[in-house]
Amino acid sequence: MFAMVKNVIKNLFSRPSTRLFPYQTREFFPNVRGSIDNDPEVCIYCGACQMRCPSEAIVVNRAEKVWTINPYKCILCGVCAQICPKKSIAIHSEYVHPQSSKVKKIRQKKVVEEAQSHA
Amino acid sequence: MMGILQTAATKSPWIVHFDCGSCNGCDIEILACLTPLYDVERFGVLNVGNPKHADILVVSGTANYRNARVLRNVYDQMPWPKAVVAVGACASTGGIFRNCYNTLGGVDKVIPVDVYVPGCAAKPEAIMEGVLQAVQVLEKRKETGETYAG
Amino acid sequence: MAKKTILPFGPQHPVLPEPIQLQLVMEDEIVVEAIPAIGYVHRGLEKLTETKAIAENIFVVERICGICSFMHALCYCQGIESLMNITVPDRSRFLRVIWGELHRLHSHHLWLGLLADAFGFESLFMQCWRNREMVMDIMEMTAGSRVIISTNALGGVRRDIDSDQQKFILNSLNKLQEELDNIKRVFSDDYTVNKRLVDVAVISKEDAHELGAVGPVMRASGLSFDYRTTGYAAYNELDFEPIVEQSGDCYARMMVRLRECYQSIDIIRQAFAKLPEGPIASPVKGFPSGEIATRVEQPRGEVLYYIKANGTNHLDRLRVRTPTFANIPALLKMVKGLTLADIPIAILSIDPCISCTER
Amino acid sequence: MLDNEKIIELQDLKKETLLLKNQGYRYITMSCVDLGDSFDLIYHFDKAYEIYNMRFSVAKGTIVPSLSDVYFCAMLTENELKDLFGLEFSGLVLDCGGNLLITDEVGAAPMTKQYVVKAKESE
Repeated sequence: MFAMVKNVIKNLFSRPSTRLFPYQTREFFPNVRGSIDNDPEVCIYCGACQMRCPSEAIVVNRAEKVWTINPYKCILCGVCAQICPKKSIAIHSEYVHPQSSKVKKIRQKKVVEEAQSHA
Repeated sequence: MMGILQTAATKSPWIVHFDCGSCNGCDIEILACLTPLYDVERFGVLNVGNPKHADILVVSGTANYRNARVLRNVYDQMPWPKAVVAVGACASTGGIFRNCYNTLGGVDKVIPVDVYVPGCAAKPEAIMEGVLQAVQVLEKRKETGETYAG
Repeated sequence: MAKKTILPFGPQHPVLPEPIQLQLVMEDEIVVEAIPAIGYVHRGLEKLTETKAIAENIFVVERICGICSFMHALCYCQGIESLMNITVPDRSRFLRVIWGELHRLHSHHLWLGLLADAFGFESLFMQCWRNREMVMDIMEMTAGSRVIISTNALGGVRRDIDSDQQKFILNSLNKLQEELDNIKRVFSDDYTVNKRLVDVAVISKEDAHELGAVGPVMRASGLSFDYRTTGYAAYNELDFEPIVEQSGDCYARMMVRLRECYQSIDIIRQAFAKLPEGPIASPVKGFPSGEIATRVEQPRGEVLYYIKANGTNHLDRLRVRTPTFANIPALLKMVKGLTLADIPIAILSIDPCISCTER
Repeated sequence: MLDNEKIIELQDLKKETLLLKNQGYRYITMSCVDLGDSFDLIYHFDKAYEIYNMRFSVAKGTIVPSLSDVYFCAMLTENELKDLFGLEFSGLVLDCGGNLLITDEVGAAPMTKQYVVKAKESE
């Protein structure tokens, strides 16, 4: 009985153990794998990431210098960033937000745009 | 973000979770959403076992020939309006298992999907955001009186 | 003579997070036989590994199961490394032990929570999962992802744990141990918990051996078998004993896992105390050839990988025998004679991981 | 060649297994490798942390005696290999008829070399 009272008092005055998402978004730890991005100006479009991607999420068009990733195929293993010869692929800790269609992320030399291409 | 919360607060959507061939990674993150650290019950979201009670179907994993029938069954039993959230890379496109012999690809090959949550495994924050987006879809369907489409 | 009925249990059942079906042959409320119907999660992963490159396969085998993903990758890497005669640096051997034990901790907490949920103890379920989040935070901080951590690589590990992180981990583990003391009291002494677990779904020592049970199911029946004692990774330099219980019922299986939580915390502390400095990965050149059967102890028991390589970048055959697959015959035996209401507890007591079983 | 391996003949399988069982070996699993026109079957056993392997080759289409009456737990593995490789076993105590893991839509024996996985359309 006494133990319970102690528990009640402790829980009344302690902070909630819940993370109050989405009222407060928490700070992610550094080096968390959330989303993958490419710097189109640094990238040399060699296609090494496309070759090594285990789930074939990256497509590189060498002729037109377009780098495309499908975040809905990506398994966030981080191999592409590890092997990139120019280190132009970066992993951000911010996760990819849910969407109602499978939008691919396209990075193109000079023009940076989020193209809407449906599956 | 506050807009989503406003709509979410007006209704208490119940979810039913169906695992169709996922590696458990997304499943345990969905369960983690229900437990104290993330606690979706704050928005009235409750995980139920009976599809007839549920408004939102949360699916993880790739569809295969055997569970496609079960998935379709669970989906058909849910009353209209309903929404479907596909959690994880596998449920969206098939992920790394896309080219296995026993998979069909994403769950959208079997049932219509409203919200896709990327990630492998999807983070609890992303799953919660996906569920809250599905609530918006539900609200819209209720207002427009959209009828059963699939 | 009561009439026999066949009752399908699953695949979509509130107690089971994953789809498995047991066709229960019932005589009134008593189960006389159980027939498994699996295949709802089968993906065909073994075939996929034959088409992917050897290094890519690590990410494939990690996704056999999201709960013990690190151990799957560890077993695969150890197999390929011994085929190629690679010596792994000392530091990475210890790091592998640390991540492995963290996975065991989070897996056992997850299971304890699900068990509490299965016998209707909602608040205990929440308590276990709250504690588990401490381990998940450690995972996210050290490896960058919460469940599938992808830190294993051929020849070592991909990430290091620095001294700040080490302090954070040890602090968290101290807190976790305090919390564990609280839930241990409930699990071991509570009247309702004992009523639901003691003498339910008993499996004898002889049966456990003959039916090929592994892991906590085997150890709860009085057989001392823990593959970690053979000393793979850095386990040969750490001090621990396999945890064995005698009674072979659900309570014993629960106690084995609960005590293994303490053991894991202890092993992680020892590993940090002995963690040597140095590189975390050795270079890997060339491709393996030959055959090997390699084993690792997972939270659910021993896993066996049979690898056949042919000197190219693709494997000839990869065969995985996961612990739950080995425990299903024991499950079929232990549900005989139970009442229908005890079936969920009996199924959960082997800690079923269906995505492991069916791959 | 695995460590601690013994190559046996098909007709000795039951005899050898009974011998192992009497010595207190635990059945782990069996593996099957497709060699083109034949299958390599490897049985893995364990005693006191030591693995013991038994291997033999069978031509495709041969009926292999089932071990499920010696070790009941061999039943699941044999059913699995029946599904995936199209192996036939005589005397299975519980026969799922090739539908333990896969359904008929997949086609027969998907793990064999001649089975080609249908490419899914990319999105």
